[in-house]
Amino acid sequence: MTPFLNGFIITLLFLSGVYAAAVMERWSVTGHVNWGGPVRSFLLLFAREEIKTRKHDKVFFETAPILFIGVILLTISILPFAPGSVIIDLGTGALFINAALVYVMVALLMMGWAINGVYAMIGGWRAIAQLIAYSMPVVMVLTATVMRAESMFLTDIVESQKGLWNILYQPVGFILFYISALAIAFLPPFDLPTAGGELAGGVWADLTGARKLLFRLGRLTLVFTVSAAVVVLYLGGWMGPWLPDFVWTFLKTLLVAASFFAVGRFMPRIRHDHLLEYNWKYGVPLALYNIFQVGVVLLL
Amino acid sequence: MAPLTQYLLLLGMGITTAGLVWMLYLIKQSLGQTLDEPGKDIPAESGNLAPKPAWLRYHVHYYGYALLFLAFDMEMAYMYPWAVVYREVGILALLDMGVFLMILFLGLIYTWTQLGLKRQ
Amino acid sequence: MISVQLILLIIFGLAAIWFGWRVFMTSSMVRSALSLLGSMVAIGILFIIMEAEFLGVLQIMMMGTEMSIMAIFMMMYMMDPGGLGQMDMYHQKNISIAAGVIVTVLIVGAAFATDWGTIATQFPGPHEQNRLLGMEILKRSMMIFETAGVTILTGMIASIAVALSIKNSVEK
Amino acid sequence: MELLITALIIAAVLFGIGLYGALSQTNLVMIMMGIELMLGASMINLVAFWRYLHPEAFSIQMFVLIAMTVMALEGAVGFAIATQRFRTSGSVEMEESAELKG
Repeated sequence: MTPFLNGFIITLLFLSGVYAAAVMERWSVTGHVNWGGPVRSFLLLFAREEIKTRKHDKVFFETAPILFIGVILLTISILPFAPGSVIIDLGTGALFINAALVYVMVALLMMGWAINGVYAMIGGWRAIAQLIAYSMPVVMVLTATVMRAESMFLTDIVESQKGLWNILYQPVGFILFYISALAIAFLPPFDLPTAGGELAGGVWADLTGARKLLFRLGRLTLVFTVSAAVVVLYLGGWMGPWLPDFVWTFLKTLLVAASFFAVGRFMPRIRHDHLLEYNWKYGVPLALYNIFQVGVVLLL
Repeated sequence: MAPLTQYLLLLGMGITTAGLVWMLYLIKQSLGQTLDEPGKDIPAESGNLAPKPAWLRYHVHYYGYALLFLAFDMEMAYMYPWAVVYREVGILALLDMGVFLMILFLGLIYTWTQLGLKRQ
Repeated sequence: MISVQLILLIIFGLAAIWFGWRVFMTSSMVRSALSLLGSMVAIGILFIIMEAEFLGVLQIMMMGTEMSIMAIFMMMYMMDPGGLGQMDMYHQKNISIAAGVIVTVLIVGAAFATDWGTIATQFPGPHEQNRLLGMEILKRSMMIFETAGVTILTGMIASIAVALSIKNSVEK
Repeated sequence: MELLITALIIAAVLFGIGLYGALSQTNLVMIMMGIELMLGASMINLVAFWRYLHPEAFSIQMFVLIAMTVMALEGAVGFAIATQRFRTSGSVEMEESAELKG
């Protein structure tokens, strides 16, 4: 494939994936599938006036949305859709995913501080609590996939799953990564920074207009990105019979994103101290066990 | 692709994103100004008007985890290169990292016994 | 010859210096913590530009968490984290400026005075680097790596013991 | 050559700023920020030496990892001391810590 066609296909897949995620998010809230909904809410937010809170921190108020959406786009650019269809195949891809997604939470902290409102500020700290909670298990399970592939190239990690997908090879790792992916994207059971019910919207509470639009768009992109990461790392990426390879990646990604939203519909929100406690008391030992298991199986 | 080209591409993507966001801001600005109404710019606080700026001293309840995390986090710096060569080296690598992780796990257990793993 | 690498090095070096300068020039605590984050990220990008990709990405990742934790600790301990009161938090300012300038000039002088010999042109690519670093950890620097583990354990125990002991004894 | 010199100059300036911060600030957490800047500058130097002088010596990269570890541990222990000082005396200003003098 020529690079131009390649980039075109990736952009198209990406845009349609984000649109589908938007439709699914509405479905997870209202229970109806409404294909025109995202367009309407886009126009609504685009036309709405921009209210800036009094005495906001100007620098962070302007840069936080850019940082938020920027790091997510950088992450999607290193995830492979098919052997040839990857914008940048980075030599430290598996680490880069983790490094970029840390900055999602930093952006939330910045925005929470910038607004100068109590709810937003508490939302910002909870973002860091969530980061502390999920970061360790994510790193450890990512290492286990790297161990199997003997390389940090994401394409190599997909190739290493040729015989057996990682979801079967390291089921504990998959479960931990799946839960952590929900926490990375701050989706409903773990939507502490932006909790609608108890924090009145948290970090997003006082945003209107373009900044709210950017955060909503960034969140949808983030959901698509982490689903794609789950597919690449655990569900065999582009592998599958009959269909072209990028179609397989896309379908699996949509399936994972749908499951994310479906889980959020039926789960109660978890308190941030409980999240920290469960992750450190059970998540870290389980991740260690996962590494040990993968290590022993690899040596046999 | 040469590594430096890749990094330039990443940089270009970042700059493009920033440019697009800036264009969005410009378009928004050209569409109209915000009306200046009393009480509009005060952050939401459950119906009341927030009396003071929110930049005060707060107690952050998870600082025990934060301290543990700062130290525990460093383990990943050694784990990634280790994972890349794991198969090549074999049983020696497993033992090495086993010892290393056991040492760190002792720290986790110590924190647990010192009641660090709860809301402070 | 002015290469792309040199231009990038200068741009991000200036960014690192500017952010580093902002750390001490603002009275808003969270701003200074996040400026330090900016400086550290710029240092990480410098590593990446110098083609030590693993170290660069690692630096960017570690500092993201570390500096945001620093920001929340700032909010816990400072009287005025927003910098609304414009408090003066300096002492011995002139001596410090003199020390900083003298040390900088000395190091720059040393950098210019030294004969650095030939510059290497051949170096391993990113993946090869990861592999070789892993080999270094497991073969030659194995004891250093285990010692680092013990150091981390010591740091963990020290910090937890210092931070929580009085609190626990009061609660019991 | 100019690449190496540039990197060294950047590191020198950062080191100077860090030293200025560590000496002039009265606040424990701000002093730690100065120290972290100095460590960051030394890491730039190490990476520049690795890349431009000895690309085959991976003990230099190992050294950078150790420096990063020191940075994180310095952060953890520093925050712990700050917590303790804040709990016992209600502030982290270092000028008020005169009772620590020998």
